[in-house]
Amino acid sequence: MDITIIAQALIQGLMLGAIYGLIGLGITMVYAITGLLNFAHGDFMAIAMYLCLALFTHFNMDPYLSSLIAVPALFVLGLMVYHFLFRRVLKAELLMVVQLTLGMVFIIESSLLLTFTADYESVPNILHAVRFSLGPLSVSGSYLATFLVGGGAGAALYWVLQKTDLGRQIRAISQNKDAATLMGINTTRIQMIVFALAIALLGLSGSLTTSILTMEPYMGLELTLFAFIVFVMGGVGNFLGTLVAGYLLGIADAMGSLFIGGHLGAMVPYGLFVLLLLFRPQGILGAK
Amino acid sequence: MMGENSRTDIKIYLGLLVLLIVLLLLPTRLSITWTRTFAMVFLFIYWASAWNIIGGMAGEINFLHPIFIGAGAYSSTVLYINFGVSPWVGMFLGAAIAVVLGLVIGWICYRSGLPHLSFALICLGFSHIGEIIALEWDLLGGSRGLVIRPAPGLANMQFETISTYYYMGLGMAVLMVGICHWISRNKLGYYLKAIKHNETASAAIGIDTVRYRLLALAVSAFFCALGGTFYAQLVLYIDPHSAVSITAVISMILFCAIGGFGTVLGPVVGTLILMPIGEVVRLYVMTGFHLIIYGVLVIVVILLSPHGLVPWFQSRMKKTQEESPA
Amino acid sequence: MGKQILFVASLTMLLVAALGITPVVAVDPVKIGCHGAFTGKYAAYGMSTLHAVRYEVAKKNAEGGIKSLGGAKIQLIEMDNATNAKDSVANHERLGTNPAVLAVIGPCTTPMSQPVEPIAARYRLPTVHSITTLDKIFEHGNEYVFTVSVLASRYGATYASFMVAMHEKYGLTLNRITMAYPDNDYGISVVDGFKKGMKKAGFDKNIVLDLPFNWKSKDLSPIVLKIKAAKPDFHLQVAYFADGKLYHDACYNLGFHPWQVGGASGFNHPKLWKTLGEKIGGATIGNKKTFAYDMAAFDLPNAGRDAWTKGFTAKHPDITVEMNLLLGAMAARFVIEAIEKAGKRDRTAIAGALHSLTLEKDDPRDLAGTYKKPGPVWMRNGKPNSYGYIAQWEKGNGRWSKKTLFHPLMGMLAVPKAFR
Amino acid sequence: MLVSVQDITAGYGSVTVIKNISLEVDRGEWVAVIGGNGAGKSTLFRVISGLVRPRSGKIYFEGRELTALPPHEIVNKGIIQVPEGRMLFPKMNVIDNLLLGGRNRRARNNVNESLKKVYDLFPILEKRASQEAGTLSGGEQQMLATARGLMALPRVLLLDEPSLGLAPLMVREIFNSLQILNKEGMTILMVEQNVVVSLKNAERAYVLENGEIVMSGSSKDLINDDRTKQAYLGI
Repeated sequence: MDITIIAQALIQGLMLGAIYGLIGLGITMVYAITGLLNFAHGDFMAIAMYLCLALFTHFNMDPYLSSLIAVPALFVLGLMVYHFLFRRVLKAELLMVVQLTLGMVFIIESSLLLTFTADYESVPNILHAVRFSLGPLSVSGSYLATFLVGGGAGAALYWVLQKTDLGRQIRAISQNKDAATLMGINTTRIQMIVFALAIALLGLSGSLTTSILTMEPYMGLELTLFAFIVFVMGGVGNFLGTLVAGYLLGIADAMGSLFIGGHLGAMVPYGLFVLLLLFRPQGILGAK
Repeated sequence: MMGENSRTDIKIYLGLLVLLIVLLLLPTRLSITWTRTFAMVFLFIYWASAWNIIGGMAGEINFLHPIFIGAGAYSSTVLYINFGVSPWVGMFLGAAIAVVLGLVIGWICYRSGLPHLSFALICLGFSHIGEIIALEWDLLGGSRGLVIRPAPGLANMQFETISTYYYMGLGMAVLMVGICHWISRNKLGYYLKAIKHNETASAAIGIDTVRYRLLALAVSAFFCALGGTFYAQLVLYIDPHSAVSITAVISMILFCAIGGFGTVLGPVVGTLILMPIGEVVRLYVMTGFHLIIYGVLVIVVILLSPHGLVPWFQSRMKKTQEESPA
Repeated sequence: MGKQILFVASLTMLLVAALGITPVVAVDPVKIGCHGAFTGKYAAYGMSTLHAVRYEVAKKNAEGGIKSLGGAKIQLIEMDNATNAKDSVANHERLGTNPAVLAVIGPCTTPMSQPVEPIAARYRLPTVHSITTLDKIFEHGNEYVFTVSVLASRYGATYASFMVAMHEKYGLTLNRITMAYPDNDYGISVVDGFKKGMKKAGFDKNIVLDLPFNWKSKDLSPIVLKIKAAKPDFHLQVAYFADGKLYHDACYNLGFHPWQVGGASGFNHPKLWKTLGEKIGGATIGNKKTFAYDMAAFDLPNAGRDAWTKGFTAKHPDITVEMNLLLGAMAARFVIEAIEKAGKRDRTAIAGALHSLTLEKDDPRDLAGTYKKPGPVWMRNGKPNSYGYIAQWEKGNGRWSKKTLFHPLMGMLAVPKAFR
Repeated sequence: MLVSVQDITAGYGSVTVIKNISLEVDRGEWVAVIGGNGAGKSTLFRVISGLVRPRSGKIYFEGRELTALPPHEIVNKGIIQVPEGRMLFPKMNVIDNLLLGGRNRRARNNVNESLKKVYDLFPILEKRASQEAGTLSGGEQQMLATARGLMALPRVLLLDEPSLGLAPLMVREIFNSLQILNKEGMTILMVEQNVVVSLKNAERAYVLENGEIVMSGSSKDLINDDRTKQAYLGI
């Protein structure tokens, strides 16, 4: 096969991988600090995307502009969900938490269906029809924007964690929650903020991808599964690993459909995940 | 302590007996659709109980069951359609395949000591791969699925009246609950409980954790697969979307959660409450709304009684007994 | 005295009122079932059908109900199968065992339609699918199962005859033909029909790329890269809405605009422009070399459909009139007409009436405009007498619309833009 | 009284670990709670710090009730626990650990002075400042844990098993430092299994057995008590 085709598919895989990584980051944040597994993760992104859709249909607002509304809105939503639901199940069995979030999945998906109908939707943004070329290779503006923002969000997160007091508190809680409490850290507050930040990050991912992914009310669970896979592949709780795993999965996806195709090609990312986990259970960048 | 427990148990079993008699007489009063719905309810009690052995009792987030159900449904159906083999025979081949698959996947996963989440996801990965195999393999009908032409007869596991399916489903559910009860009172049940509570500690006191988890998984897989055949013969159609479906296992976990993970009666109570409610809402209130009701119910139950309804009920009964020593 | 008069008067009034009401009450309503995927993955299709069916039933009732049954009103029993086979079967059985239900519209889409076929036979329940395309369902010759949609194989045949016509009439080369399609029942059946058609014309050896893809994929760039690398003279693309959008996006990004014909909602859904954006849509499906398969030729004169659309839009301004909606309406119309024609509450008679329904050329009852051959709506083997069109997107009066070019029975109806 | 614990009962799930415990610590005092493994010493500390809610009973600090406060507020009042097993943040360097110690409301503005002070007390920590806490030796880790506690400017320091798992030499070094602190006026409440060391250093002690206080008194009296001798000192 022509090398430019492979290179082009590689680029496309990277772009797609940035989306997976961006969604996975939120899962990593929440897990690191609360130990919670949120199966409704992807559904919050669906909420953000439908919010952008509503703003587009009623006010003709560009999704990039809508992110200024979607991000704070999802932050507040995250605060509320944490305060009213998650806070109460922190000490429950893991399976119960899983079940609670699955309950949320049912509620969100059905509510989206009843509000927005099941029609497929997608909202073009200002960069959607812009194309950047380099020789025989090219990439779409909205993909590139997502790629850059994804990387930027990763870098910003890294900076916050390493250089700020909030970051130090977050790391402290993730390493030893009781000790962090004994340092006078208000763990409940920090957990709530981090959860809300993770949801707000989905607000960002949602507004960035309205032109790339096609919306439908049931899209959430699939996104969640991909986010989980990325999260585990990267090494549970490892931020950089999550991003890397996202890229890897995107590339596996692209290569699978380029070289194998069909349903068998779609099996490649899952196969990669299963193999990796069996031979390196701690993930790509996780420590043993 | 022991006496109190058995007194509570006797009350529960009396209640169950009454319920069973009511259920035995019910088809004479029910419309065909409700009879079918209840046949499905019993199948889900059966499946949820089978899942509960590995999921609830051993405390795993196990999503392998779509593979087991698919193995049962596809094996018997392919044998029946292509070679005329009776589903009564085919179901055991399906169950054997499910057990082998379960043991192989289980052995690979347990041996590497994966943490809960990784294990759950790897199960999902395998289930997804199973679905793709069903989609790709022409023998299994691909995405078009397999249609079983109706040919009622005992040998074909197809019945003229739905109430026969109803009684068969009821029998399977009772059998499964009995098996779960037996396991929970037995060495396997105690070991699983220990493993759920603390795997390292269980290994330290000499329980071969891998062996007992595999045993539980094999039992669970075996019975799930038999249920798969029953499903195929009830609906007379299977496709990857319905027979290797993650949604079905999510429902099973949901029913177990409402009733109480790891308890013998949890799956029964959860399924008997949720499925008929869902059906009524779906048919008479508002379509699409029943999932919202499911969601709200599960959240309310978990917030009010984090261990499910059956443990809550048991602790209530215990309390009233303590209060009135008579 | 006064009291007595009052008493007699009120008694008389009551009697008159009762007499006045009784004839209306006496006619039991006619029950029709409508079930399909109203929630779940395929809800978009199911809801389209339901909207149309509700509208048709309400209209018929407002016009005085079924006249041959003494003006009996129609009562619609709606049931959701949540896009899963087991609920679809349960629904169909529920409707089948209710003797008051005379016919059923739906369920739409193959995975829900296939399992109910034996049930329709068991309960002799006339079942009219709206957008069920799988040939296999109709090959058993089941007298009770119908569809108003074009069958998947006939989609493929139409693509083939269009390509051949382009070759013969306009000299388009067909040395390298490529095809990409979702590897599910629909995609595979369409391509089977296409290959058969090409074989008949002697072009089957020129198919250089046979590319099934996963339609749930999040990115189709690798697929487009492969097609591009095959350097097609003419490309066949089968796509649903979501993957269709991804396909067009990828084509635009990779600067690939081949001669191509495509089908299903990925090429003909009115919403495509909104989701793709003007620029990308214009560069790909709006270019001179792209053709779309359509089951409703909106630009061809069709008095029946125009009237219907007008009536429907007045009542539901927010619902887009598209193919699935029109097919749902047609299914409802045919069912109602068959009950009217049968004149009795008997399922077998209604099924017979459905079989005997005929359409003339340019029949106003044909909302989609796809029944161009005069004759019965349903052929002996249960297959519908329907054909789709090949259309081309054009911009005129500041908006994009489809211009019908080709019908398999009538040949080229207009000159493609590239040759004008 | 600086700290006054009254009638505390607490446990986990259906298990009761400590029953009706009362004890008091005065300003500047060094009080030890001694007892064997599983006697409930750590649970007692977790209750005082607010990590575990007591089933009944009350805790007062300077006459004000603490029992209903969240743990971080208790820290802000100056009740600082150095937990059992050190509970350092293993993937952070020494200085980050220390800074986290000094981030409560009272200590926040004095971080630089406190840092200087703990470096004076434990010079080795200054050398290891940029090393990850998880890579320190056991003794260094205990020093870091104590230093981290001191960074919080404690008004009462709760030490949970400071000698656990340390070589005798290291134990002596740690306790020397604690002596210095106590002389300077630091109030210390300590739980220890090492009865000899405890009684040698603390002024008073409580003896905890199976979750109940069975004896209390000055260290001198306890050392000479026959029962303590038999049960704990092995004489």
